[in-house]
This record gives sequence, structure tokens and C-alpha cells, in this order.
Amino acid sequence: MNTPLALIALLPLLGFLLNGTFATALGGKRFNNTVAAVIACAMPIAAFALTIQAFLTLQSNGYTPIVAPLYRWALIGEHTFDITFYFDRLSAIMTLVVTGVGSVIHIYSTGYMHDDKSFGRFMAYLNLFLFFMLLLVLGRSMLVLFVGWEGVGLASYLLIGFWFDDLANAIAGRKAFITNRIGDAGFLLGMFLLYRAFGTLDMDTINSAFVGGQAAMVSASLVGFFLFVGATGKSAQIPLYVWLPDAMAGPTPVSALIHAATMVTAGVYLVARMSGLYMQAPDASQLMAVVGVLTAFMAATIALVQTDIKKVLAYSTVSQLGFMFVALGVGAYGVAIFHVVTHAFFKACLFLGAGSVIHALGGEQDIRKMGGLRKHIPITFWTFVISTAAIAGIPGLAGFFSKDEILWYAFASEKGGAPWLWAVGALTAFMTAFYMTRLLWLTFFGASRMSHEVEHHVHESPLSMTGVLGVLAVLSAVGGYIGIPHFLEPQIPLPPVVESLEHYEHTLLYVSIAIAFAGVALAVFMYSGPASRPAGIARAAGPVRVLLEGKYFVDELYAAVIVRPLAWVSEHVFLKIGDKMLIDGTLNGLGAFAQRSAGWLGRAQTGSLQFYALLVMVGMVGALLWSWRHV
Amino acid sequence: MLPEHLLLAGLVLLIVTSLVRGMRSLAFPLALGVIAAASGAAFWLASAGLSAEPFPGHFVVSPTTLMVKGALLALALPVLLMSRSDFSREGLGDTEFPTLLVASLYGLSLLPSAASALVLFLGLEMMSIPVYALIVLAFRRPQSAESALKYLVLSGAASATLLMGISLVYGTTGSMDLSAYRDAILQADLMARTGVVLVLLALFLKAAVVPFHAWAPDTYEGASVPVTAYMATLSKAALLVVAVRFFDGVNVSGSMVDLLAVLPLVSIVWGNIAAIRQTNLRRMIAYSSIAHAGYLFYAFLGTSEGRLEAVTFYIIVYSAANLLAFAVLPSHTDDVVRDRMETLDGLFHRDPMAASLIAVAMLSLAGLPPFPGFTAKFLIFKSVIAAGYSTYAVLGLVGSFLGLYFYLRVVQRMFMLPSTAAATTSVGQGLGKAAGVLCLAATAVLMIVPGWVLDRF
Amino acid sequence: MLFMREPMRVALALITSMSSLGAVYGLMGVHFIAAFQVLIYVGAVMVFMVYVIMLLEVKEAPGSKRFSSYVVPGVVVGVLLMAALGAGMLRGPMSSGMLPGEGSGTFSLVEFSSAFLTRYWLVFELTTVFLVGAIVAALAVVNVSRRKQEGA
Amino acid sequence: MNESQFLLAIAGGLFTIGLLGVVIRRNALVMLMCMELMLNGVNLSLVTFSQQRGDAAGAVMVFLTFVVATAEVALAIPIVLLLVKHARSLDVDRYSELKG
Amino acid sequence: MSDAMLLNVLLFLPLGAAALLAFVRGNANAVRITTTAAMAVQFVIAMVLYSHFDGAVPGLQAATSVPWIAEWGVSYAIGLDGVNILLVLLTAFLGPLVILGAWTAIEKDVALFHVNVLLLQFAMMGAFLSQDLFLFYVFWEAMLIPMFLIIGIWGGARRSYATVKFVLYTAFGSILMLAAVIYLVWSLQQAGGVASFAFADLLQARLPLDVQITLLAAFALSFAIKVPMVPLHTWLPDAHVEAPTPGSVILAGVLLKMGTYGFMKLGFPLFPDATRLFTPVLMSLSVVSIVYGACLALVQQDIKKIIAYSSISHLGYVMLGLLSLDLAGIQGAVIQMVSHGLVAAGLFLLVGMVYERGHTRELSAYGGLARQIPVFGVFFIVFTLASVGLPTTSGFTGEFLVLLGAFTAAWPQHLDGVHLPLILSVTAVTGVVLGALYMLRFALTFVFGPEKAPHGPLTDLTLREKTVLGILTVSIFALGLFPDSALRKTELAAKTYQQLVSTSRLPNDAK
Repeated sequence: MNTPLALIALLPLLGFLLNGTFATALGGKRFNNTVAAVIACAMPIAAFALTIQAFLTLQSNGYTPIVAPLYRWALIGEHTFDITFYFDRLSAIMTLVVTGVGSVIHIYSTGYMHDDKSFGRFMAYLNLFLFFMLLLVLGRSMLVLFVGWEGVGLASYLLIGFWFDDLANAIAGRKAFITNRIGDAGFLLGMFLLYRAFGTLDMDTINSAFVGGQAAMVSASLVGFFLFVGATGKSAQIPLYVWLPDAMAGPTPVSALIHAATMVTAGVYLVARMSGLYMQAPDASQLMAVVGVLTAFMAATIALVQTDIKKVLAYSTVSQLGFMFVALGVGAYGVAIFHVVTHAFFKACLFLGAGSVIHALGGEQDIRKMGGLRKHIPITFWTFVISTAAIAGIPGLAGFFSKDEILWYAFASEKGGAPWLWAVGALTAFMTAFYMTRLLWLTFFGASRMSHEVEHHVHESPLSMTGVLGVLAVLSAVGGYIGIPHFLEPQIPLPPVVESLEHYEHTLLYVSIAIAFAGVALAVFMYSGPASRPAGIARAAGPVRVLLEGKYFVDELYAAVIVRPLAWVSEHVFLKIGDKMLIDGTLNGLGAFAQRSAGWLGRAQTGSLQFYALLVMVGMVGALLWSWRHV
Repeated sequence: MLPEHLLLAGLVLLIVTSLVRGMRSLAFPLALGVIAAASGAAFWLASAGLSAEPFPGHFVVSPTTLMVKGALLALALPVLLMSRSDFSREGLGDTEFPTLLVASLYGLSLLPSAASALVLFLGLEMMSIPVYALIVLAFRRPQSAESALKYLVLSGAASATLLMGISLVYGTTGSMDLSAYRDAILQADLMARTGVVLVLLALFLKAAVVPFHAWAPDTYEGASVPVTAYMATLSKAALLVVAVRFFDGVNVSGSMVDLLAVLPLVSIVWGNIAAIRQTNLRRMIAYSSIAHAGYLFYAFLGTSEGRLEAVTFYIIVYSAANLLAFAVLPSHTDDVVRDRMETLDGLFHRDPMAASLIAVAMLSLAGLPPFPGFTAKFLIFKSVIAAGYSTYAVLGLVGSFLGLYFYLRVVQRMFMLPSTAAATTSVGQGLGKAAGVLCLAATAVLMIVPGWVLDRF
Repeated sequence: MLFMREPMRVALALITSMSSLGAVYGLMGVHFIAAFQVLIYVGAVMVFMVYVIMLLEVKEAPGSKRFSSYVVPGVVVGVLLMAALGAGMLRGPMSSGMLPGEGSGTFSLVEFSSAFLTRYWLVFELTTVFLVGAIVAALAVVNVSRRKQEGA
Repeated sequence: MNESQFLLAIAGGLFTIGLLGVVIRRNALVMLMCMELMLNGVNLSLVTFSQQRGDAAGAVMVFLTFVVATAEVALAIPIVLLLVKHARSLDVDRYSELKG
Repeated sequence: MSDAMLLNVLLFLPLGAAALLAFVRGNANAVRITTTAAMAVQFVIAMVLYSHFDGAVPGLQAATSVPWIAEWGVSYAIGLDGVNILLVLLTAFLGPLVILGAWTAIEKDVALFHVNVLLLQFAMMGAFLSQDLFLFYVFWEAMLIPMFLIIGIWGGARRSYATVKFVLYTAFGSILMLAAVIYLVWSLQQAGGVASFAFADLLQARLPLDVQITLLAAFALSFAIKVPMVPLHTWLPDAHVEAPTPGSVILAGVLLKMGTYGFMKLGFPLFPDATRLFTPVLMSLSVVSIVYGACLALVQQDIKKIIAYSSISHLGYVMLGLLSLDLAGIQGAVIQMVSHGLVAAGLFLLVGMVYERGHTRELSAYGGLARQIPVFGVFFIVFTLASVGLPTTSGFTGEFLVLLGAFTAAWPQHLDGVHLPLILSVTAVTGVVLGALYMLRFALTFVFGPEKAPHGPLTDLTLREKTVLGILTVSIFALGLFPDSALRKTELAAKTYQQLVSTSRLPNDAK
């Protein structure tokens, strides 16, 4: 019974090993691209199939979690660290999304990366990522989760820096890894605290312990805080979100799979997984909600002025993740997961669509150099339209349901819901609608702003890509009808709603619909007309625009406050003063002193016999006098 | 006193050979045989457990003294072997060197069993008088005479001082027996104390302890290699044996401790530091021997039981190492050049064996494990700490740490620098190598089974 | 004798002091020592000295310094040493100076030589050996100097 | 200050003067003579003691001293001769080439 | 053949081989092959002993003990226990790999070089195996000489300075330790009457606190220099930079473990009360080492120096684990020792391979190696990540357990005000970030970015090099994924250590 679970994770690993060895320089490229592609895609698809099978098993025995121990990693005293897989409703959903979306993106990549000289390496990396991601969602112990957690970080590092000949990409990859590491440090601390309290890292045990309330030994808020630090790193929340926009340096499928659909939601998954803990940690939850909503708002504002198609999507991802954390913060864990799923659909679709556009334009990413593409690449266009509508919150589409529920709980949840949370959230939703429409319009509508040779060979992408776009578009259209929160209800209950506010539900519903349309309308109004219109507004915005285009200058701030001081202190204080001056200086000084005194003693050896005799005399007198001390 | 008799016989025969023209070439093998026989006899008697008092109050033999005697005589063999490189040519000491060596050894062999100041003094002089001659014997360079004079004057002063001390002790205790010193040292009487201190200072002077060390570097440099080797090892060893005889059965206390701790400590530091800058091998060895004199006198801080053992073991190890270094020293027609450190540069590439042996010697002198120099040092400082003078022990160890540098410099020169001088071979190299191997074997034994060696004393 | 310029004068002074010492021994009643003193020292050693001095009548430049450059510290320390030794030797236990003749004090040449040949005959023997060694050494050195001459 | 003490004082004095002579005189031969003087001092003290004790040992030691002194001179003189041959001078300061 | 016999063979095999080489002067390859063969045999023996070693049995296994210097109570006593078993295996494992990996690094005086390596191997084995303080000290010091020669003869331009610094640094520590050893044994002799250098007897010692403190200071100085702990570390970068590749590999792979091993085997258990008294100080120092080393690695331009400073940082974890006195921490420390041995060895081998091709150690001289010599790039990234402590690599196992132990041991029941151990363990966790920082900085311009090579195109790794690195890689992942089998061997020893250090051993009357 336990084989499938292990297999789900291990199949992609196998794919990685095969491709990594034989499709790369390591094994001298024995596989040609086709073989590599087949292996690389077969693994996730098989995994997807196994997941479905596992899901059916889960269903068949009434959703009692499947526990599949693999082996014992370590035994310290009486505490064991087991490598065990755990399959319940939550991990079922995540696994399905990961393997499902993963599979289609693999297929997409075979088309997108086909001409790349390191095709095999790319597919191998994708498989590696999938392996770690599955470890992350399938692990029972936090240790396994952490292995996956850092593993996906590694995969993202490798994939962001995939085209490492351009140093900028490599730097972006490093930035992602380091930033994640900072979060991981927090994660570790939280993990240690839990281990100290419970002597185990199995999350179900810990949760039940917290729910059962026998967790007095350790303050839930503190643990919650530490784990949340980890989550901010992985899920790009303030203050550690800075890596995600840069991560767009990677190939577009990577952005879709890792930096939109799956990895970045790991933080959300972690919190939802530890919901039992967070229920006991109101402070941490409060913090999460606030950070979440601020992140959402801030990222949205930045997205307003971005001109790089992928950067816009990146910031919108950050913003959407913010929404999810709002949901988590107010205790609506199921809703957060719901948004994770829908977001995975439409954001993946958007990214892949963007990829298709870039592919079509031969690498052009600046939306100011696009326009009027809808005629050239219709399939891409339509899928893009659907997913944009979905994220903008047009009723009936996936995004609408999940976002609306988040806003509702942000407003009315007993666990920290507050009108101001809703207000900011709603504003953000409005902006989302606006900038997504702006993106859509500038890319596909209006007159073409492309240079001629580009425009000359604009072409629709191959089926492998468009097909995937279609699938995802459909999902982002209908994904909202999967009632995930209610599916998770028995495992993770939704928070109660303040009675006094219940009757606002419909009002808010209409309000958010209105907001969505308003945003779309405003964008259309602005960008359909003459170019002077947005320009005028931009001029009016003045300093605000500077601030936004400068992304609030957060990178610069970090550089000035952390990075450069660290380097300076290491260089000038530790190395120059500490090592060279103090320690080595002292030692060399002593050495020199010995040399000098050697010189002195040498000079004392005058060679004059009388002097030696004199020495003897002196010695005698001294010795005699001294020797009488005790007589 | 069988060994002495053998030596005496040898001496007479050697004189004969030197007189009869045809027999000159016999001198060297004869001396070799005599010394070997004497040391063999000593060992044999020791193992036979002979202990007797042929001349009451003057001369006693016990297995221990015989062992010491045997060891010292055995150490003389390499000296003789390596002498051929300098003293092989007709009229250039081919007979004188062996003769004088044997004469000196005769005196030396008296010392361990001397029971009265008379015999002791006589033995001491008998040992050193021929050395004056030996120094000038090679006369490879004008400075030999100068170094001989320095040695002669200062050690003459030393003898006088020694005698003065003896006479003072004689005055207080009324006896010339060495046993008298046991009381004299412990007596809180001014004259006795003065006498004892004078005796001690005379020993310091002969063993080159700061500030009475000044003659050593000049003399060592001026003398030829084999003679330097002899002075640096055997005569120093004999000196220490004498000292042990004087302080036999006494646990020093009071101001004697200060003398026995401070002056040696100073010479440890002084010797080790002054050696750093030396560009001249024998001079460096001289300074190192000053430092080693310091370690050796440290042993007197310890209780009297382990003293002879510690001192003997140390001098054997130390002498073996020194002789090893001197024995395989590449010979050169010009003694001054031979003496320069530069001639060692890149020696490994010219003569790997010599380089390796010298390296072993240096590391052993530096007291680095696993070489016996370490065990010896360990023994000394063990006894010092056991006597409760931990501070002095630590200071002494730190002082010995200072010495590491210049020993390693030698190794660096031989292994890590490009070879400068051309390989020069001359007569007696083979015998020198033989001597080296002899010492190496001794060193190996001392390294691998120190316990076995220690049990012999 | 510390202050005379000519080695010869020094030698004469030394001889004087030695013979006076001999006289002292005589007064103390150890005649044989006195005899030795006079015979060996004055008779042998100093004669040898004087001979050598005359042999190498080196022309010291009149301006050449008599004293080494350490005369001042030397004298100072010397005085100190004298004081120290003096103190050490005089403040002994036997300060109740027993005059010669008291106790078993003096003994005649007969007693001495008998003792010398009985209790101390080893020393006697060794002395002879010692002399042999010394002679060999002396000869060796002389040889060296002779070779130098040949070489020169 | 009885007689023996007086003698001892003289002995010490001779000893010191001898040593001092080695220190302050430049002439090699004078140095040798000074060493003789030291030995004389020792002898005197030895004799004095042996007299007090009425014991022959001291006297024997004196005898040895004689012998040794003689031998030393017998050896020292040729060495000095060598030196002089080398640089026509008895000035010891000329012979300080070995140093450092 | 009995295990005890095997152990002796294991110990003396390199010595025999060295003797063989000293007399049999074949051509270079003959020498190399002989050496490799000897080392390989040694490794096989080590594997056999490892498999025979039963972690559940307390005390020594495969032990030999014969009197050596009887009258001092010195004996030739060797044996395996949970503390040294892994390190012995590591030493034997790295031996052949070093020779293979640096096959072409040494062209001058090949025979002499391999003699030295074998002697060094012998000394290191001896130090790990010896169960007698005197013997231990002898081996401990004996390691100096071959290393001195290896760096001094085949080293870089400033080798003379580096060697002297290395030797004097280490020897100074040892000298004081020697005094302490003598004093320790002597004082025990005073108390118990009989002199003995056997660890077993010394670990019974009951010493007054002031004595414990003094002796611990002396021991700690010597060990801390070897580890090396800040601020006694400055010999390491110089030694590493100047040493030839095999020298660096051995130095980083095995020699640095001597210090931590010494602490675990002797330093702390011998003087438990003093240790507990000074734990805050020592712990702070080890955390300082972690951070300080990392910061310095961050600004180095010399690729060897980066790794050298990273070693300082990594061994700081070991010390932290040992001092945490928590089972997880101790176990982690042991694993971390082995892990660092493997990883640092690999990194130095890689750097050496590049140096052989590019003839410079300037970081700025290289670029885009992953493009120029992809296989090298792959291995480099693997070892880099292992050094960063990424999960599934051995580095993670070590650091995770150490930090876990340190943290859980340090966390107070109730958070009240400033709490040093807690601050320290939290600071140590930041080391994880810094580690990533400097290693990825290293990797960034080295293997990534635009292609750059000092002169001419570089050639990719040969089969020999691939094999060596491959073996190391496998071992790294083995230790990262399945550490439990190793932990089983060491657990009992770790518990013994924990119990020894945490129970007071003051003289009875003092209590």
C-alpha cells in the first residue's frame, strides 16, 4: 500500500537521474532531445496517475490519512526521525495540483525549450524540482517537509540561473537562494522549538497536540512566528519578497511552475498544514494577516507601473500570495488552499501565455514594444483573456470564487477578521483588475508597436504549448466550482463568522463584483484612447510614480543596510584589523623581536677573551651573593 | 677497573705506533679496537652486575657507573670514525688524534666511578688537557689557536675555581670524599655554601651555562669537526656525570634551587635565541649545546633518585643526535666553507642519506616526538614537575619551544632550498657514514624501546 | 704584578710571590710542600716562562695599552669578588682559628709520603698517567707548530 | 683575625687577583701567569686547611695542583707560540676574530 | 586474523609502505601505485573493522595494550571506540583518494613526497587510535613533521613563512599541553600511587577545580589551535594556500579533525567541572568561529582561502555540538567532522584540479567553468551545496543535528531576559545563511557567468578525476540520506561522553 506514495515522489527523481546523467554533458549527451523529453514528461504524468489512484484509495477508506513509512533517517536517544509519507485531504489536493500542473508544464516546456542547447539539463531540473515539491507536500515529518522545502529552493536556484552565461541570471538565482535561506533559518528555529517541546517532528502529532491543548511547554505564537518567517521567504511576503520578481530571469515555464503555481505556495501549504498550531497562535495569525494584506497591496501598486510582461505577472503573484496569507491569518485555511489551486490554474495559464507571446516575438518582453497581437496569435490571446478575467475576479471564473471568499473572511472572520483588512483587500483587488487589463490591452489590443523584422515572423506557438494553454484556460474558467474549502472542512474547519456581520455577505459580494468591473473598465478607458491619456496621469502622479517604478527602493535599502555593511565589516574590520593586524601582527612582531634579540645576543659575543672572563667574574659574584640568601 | 686498564694499554701501544714509522697506519684501527673493547668490557661487567670498591674512598664501581662508562665510551666510537675526514693524512694527526682521544677517554672513564675529589679533579684534567691539543691539532685555520687559548684560559680558571670550591668544602668537612658534599650542600654554613657554589660554578663554566658560556661558540667554531663533536658531546656528558657525582643523594633546596633553575633557564633561552641568527653550523650547535646544558642542569632540580637516569639518558640521546649530525656533515677541503650553513642548502638533492640523517638529528635535538630527544626532555621535565617546580618546568618548555625555529631552519635549508655547492667527496666519508649509521641505530633503539634503555640505569 | 708593563717584570713579581709562599709553607711546617713550591714553580714553571718571554721578545709598540678595555668594570667586580670570597672564607665554622701545631696538626715528610704511597697511591699512579697524557698533548702541539713552520 | 684566617684571606686575595689579571691584562703570557697565581691562592688555602685538619688529603691535592699547573703551562706555552707565529703579537685583543 | 591484529596492521601498514618506498626507488608511477595500493589495503582493513565494530558494546574493541615504558606507566595501547571509529574510517577512506586525485599534482621528488604522505597517514591513524596519553602525544606531534615537509617542499611561493607559522603555532600549543600532561599524570600518581598514561585511568581522575581549569586551559589551547578556533586560526589559511593539493586535502580532510577529536576524547572528559564552568566562553568562541570564518570567507579573492575559512566556520559547528552536551548535538558533531572531511577534501581536490589547469588561485581569473568544463561544474556545484549543508547531503545531517542539539539544550524552561546559550545557538543558525552566502558567491563567478580562463581553454576532468570525485559524492549522499547506520556505531560513545562531561569529578573531600 505504501509503494505508490513513495513512487509518486521517486519517479521524478528517477527522471532527474536518467536525464541528468545521460542527457547532459556529465554523461556526454547520450540521449537526444526526444528521448529526454519523453522520459521527462512520462515521470510526472505517471506520478499524476499514481496520485489519482492514491486519491481514490483515500476516498474509498473514508479519507483516513494514508501513512507510508519509508525508512528511519536517524535515531537520537529515543527520538526517531522517520522518512514517512502522509496522504490526507490537504496533501491530496496539493499533490494533484503539483503533479497535474507540473505535467502540463513539462509538456509545454518540451515545445518552449526545444531549441535550447541544454534541453536535457532543463528537463532534468524540472524533474528534480517536482521530486522535492512532492517530498514537501507528501512528507509527514517536518524534516521531510524541510528537505523538500530546501530542495525546491535549490531547483529554483538552478532554474533561475539556467542561462548562467549572463551573470545577471546567476545573480538572480543566488538572490532567490539566499533570501529563501534566511526564511529557512526561521523555519529551522521553529522546528527546533517543536522538537524540544514534543520530541518529534511529525506534523499530525504536533497538530493534534496543539488542538488537544497539551502544548503548554512552548508558546504557539513563537513557533508560529518562526514558521511564518520561513513562509515569508518561500512565499515571497514582506520583507523577503524581493527575490521573486528577479526570479523571472529564468525560462518562462519555470516562472509558471515554480514561481507561480507550486513552490511559492509552499508557505501557504505549511501554514495550512500546521493549522492546528496556528489556531492556538492568534498573535502570529494576526501578524500573518497584516503582512499578507500589506504585501498584496504593495505588490499590486508596483505592478501598476511595470512594463515587463513577466514582471507584471510576478508582482501580481506576490500580491495574490498576499491574499492567501490574509486568508490564513484570519483562520480560513481551506480558502487559502482554494485560492492556491485556482491561482495555480490561472497564473500558470497567464505565465505560459506570456511565454507563448515571448516565444512568438523571439524573446521580447517589454509590453511597450507589443500591441495588436490578438490577430497574430489567437489561441494565446483567448486563453490569456480567460485567465486575465479569472484573476481580475470576473464572476463565474475561478479567481472570483476564491478571492471573494478570502475578502469575506477577512471582513467577518471571528479569528481576526476586520473591516480595514477587507477595505485594503478590496482596493488591491481593484488594482489587480486594472493592471491585468492594462497588461492584456497593451499586449494584444491597439496598434502594433513592434519593430518590423519582429512583426515579420510573429507566429503561433506549437501544439505542445497551445494545447497546454487550452487546458489551463479551461481549468481557470471552471476551477472555481471545486468546493475545496468544504472538501477540507472535516480536516481543517472554516472559522466561525461574527453573527452581527453575516447579513453583509451579499452586499460585499456585489461590491467586489463592481470593483472587478470598475478596474477593467478604467484600464480599458485609459489604454484604448490616445497614449497621451496614461502619460498625463503618470505626470500627475509625479513622485508616486517614481516611488512605484523604483519598487519602493527596497532592494537598494537592503543593499545599503545589510549587504554592503556585512561585506565592509568582513573586509575592513575582521580581515584587515582582526586577522592581519591584531593576530598576525602580534605573531610576526614576536618573530621579529626574537630575530632582533638574537642579534643583540650575537653582539654580546664580542670575541674578546677578557670580556668572557669578566662575564665569569660577574657571574661568580652574583651567584655567591645570591646563594647566601638562605644561609 | 678493567676498561681503564684496556685504555691505558691502548694508550701505551698507540704511543709506540706513533714512534715507529711503519706502524703509523695501525693507530686508527688500534684505537678503534681499544675503545670498542673498553666499552664492551664496561657493558659486560655491568651486565655481570659487578660492584666493588677497589680503592676505598677513591674509586668505586657499580653496574650503573659501568653502564654510564660503557655508554660514554661507545659514544666515542663515532667521534673516532668521523675523525678520518680531518685527521687521515700523514703527520696531520693520523696518530695523534687517536692517541689523544684515548688519553682523554682514560680520564673521562675515571669520572663516573670517582669517589674522592682528588680522583675526580685528576680525571677531569686528564680529560681536558688532551682536548687543548686536539683543538689546535687540525689547524685548518689560524683561528684554531685562538679558540684553543680561549678554552684553555677559561677552563683553567674553571679548574682553579673548582679547586677553590673543593678546598673550601674540605675546610668545612675535613674530607675529600664526594660523600662529604651531601652534608656540605645541606649545611647552612657560609663557607660550605661558598665552596659548593664555587664547585657548581666551575661545572657551569666547563659545561657552558650562561653567563659562563661565552667560550663555547668561539671554541667550537675554531676547532675541527670531530673535536667539536667530542667537546659538544662527550666532555659535556662527562661534566654532567661529575655534577651528578657531586650532588649525589641530595635534593637541592633554598638558594641552590635558584642557581640550578635560573641560570639553566637563562641559558636555555639565551642559547635558543642566539642560535636563530647563526650562519655558521658549529656555532649554531654551540649555542644549542648551551641550551641543552640548561636542560641537563634542570634535572638537578628533581629528586636525586631519578637524576642519574635522567641525565644519562639525556646525554646519550643528545650526544647520539649531535654526533649523527656531525658524522654525515658533507666534508669540504676548506674548513670554513664546510662550516657555512649555505653548504647545507639543497643537501637532500646531492646526498639524500646525509640530509635525512641530519634532519633526524635536528628534530631529535629539537625534542620533537617521536624522536628520542622528546623522551629525554620529557624525562627531565617530568622530574622537575615531580619535584614541584611546575613554573620552572613550564618556563623551560617555553624556552625549548624557542629552539624549534633554528633546528627547522636547518631542515628547510636541506630540503627546501635549491642546491648551491657542488657535491664534494673526500677521504673518510665512508667512515663518517658508518659513524652516522651507528648513531642512527642508537637513536632508533632509544626511540623504539626507551623503556628498555631506562631500565639499564 | 697587575700593573707592570713588561711581562718580564710580571714574571719576576710572580716568582717573588711564589717563593714567599714557599717560605710561608715552610713556616707552617709543611716543608715538603715548600720544597715542591720552590722546585716546581720557581724551578720549572717560571724558568720556562722566563725563557719564553725572552724567546719572543715582541716589540710592543710603546703606545700599546697595558690594560684591556674592561679594566674599570674588572676592578670593580674584582673588589666585589674579593669581598665575597673573603666573607665566605672567613665566616666559616673553624673561625676558632687552630694554630699550626695544635691537634694532630703537622706531620713530617715521612708520614706524608707513607700516606701518599698507601692511601693515595692510586692518585699517584694516575698522576703518572696524567703526565704521560700531558706530554703526548704537548708533543702534538709542538708538532703542529713545527709543521706550520715547514708549511710556511 | 687569627693566623689561619689571615692566610685564607691571602689565598682568596691571590685567587681574585689572578682572575682579575686575566680580565684586565692584554698580554697572553701575563694571563697565563695570572692563572698560575690563582692556583697558588688555591694551594695556600688547601695547605692551610690540611694543616688545621692535620690531614694529608689537602696536601695531596696541592701536589696534584702542582702537576696540573705544570702540565697546563707546558701546553699553554706552545699554543701561545702558535698564536704569536700567526700574528706577531701577544696582545690577546688581536685574537678576537671568532665572535657573533 | 583477530581484529586486534588487523588494527595493528592497519596502523603500521603505511609505515611499512613508507619504508619500502624509501629503499625501493622506482619511477614516479611505480611509487604512486605502491602508495595507492597500500592505502587501498588499509581502507579495506578499515572497512572490515568498521563492519565488525559493534556500537552496542561499551568500551574499546579490537584493542591492544602492551607496556612500552613500563616505569612511567606508558604503554602502547590502541583500540577502536565509538569516538574514533568513524574518523579512522574517514582517514583510511581519504588516503587512496588523495593520492589518486592528486596523481599529477606532484612531479618533483615523488618518492619523498609519498613517503611523507604515508608517514603522515601513519601518524594520524596513530593519534586517532592511541588509548594512551603519551602515545597520543607522540603521534600528535609526529604529524607536524611530514606536514611541515609536505608544505615546505612542494608548497607555493610563501611556503617558508607558511610552514614556520604552521609549525610554531601548533608546537606552541603542544608544548603547554606537554606540561599539562606531565602534571596531570604526576598529580594522579600522587593521589593514586601508580603512574599511568592510559586514558581509562586518567578518566577516573578526580582533580580540584583550579587544577582542572589550568590543565584544561593548556589542553584547550593546543586543541583549539589545531581545530582551529578563532582567534587561533590564522595559520590555517596560509598553510592551505601554500600547501600542494594533497597537502590541503589531508589537512582539511583529517588533520583539522584532530583538534575536535582531542576535545571530545580528552579535553572535555578529563576536566568535566572546568569544562562546564567555561562552556559559555568556549561556546561563544565556537559561534564566533562560525560567523567570523564565514564572514572572512565572504571577502577572499583566493579560492583556496575561501575553503580554508569555510573550514573554520564548519568546525565551529562541531565545537558547538560537543559543548551543547545534548545527544543530538554530540552525534551531529561527530557526523559533521566526517562530513567536513569529505566535503572539504572534495573541494580542495576540485580546486587543485583547476589549479593544475589554470596555474592560478585568483578567483577573478576564472569564470563560467560550468560552460567550459561542464563535468567539473557539476561536481563543483554538488560539493558546494554539500558545504552549504543542503538536505540529502552529509553537510545537512551534521549541521542539522548540531543546531538541533545546541538549540534544544539551550532553550530555557521560561524565557526570562537575556540568555547567553540561546543567543549563541540562534546566532549559530545564522551561520546557515552566511554559509550559503559565501559559497554561492564563490560559485557565482567561478562556475557561472561569462567564460573566462587564465590562459587558453581548460580541459575537462579525466576519468581518474571523475572516479575520485564520484566516490566522494556517493559517500556524501550516503551520509546525508542514511546517517543512521553511522549513528548506531557512535551513539554509545556519545552517551558516554555526555555522561562523563556532565558528572562532576571533583575530589571527594572537596565535596
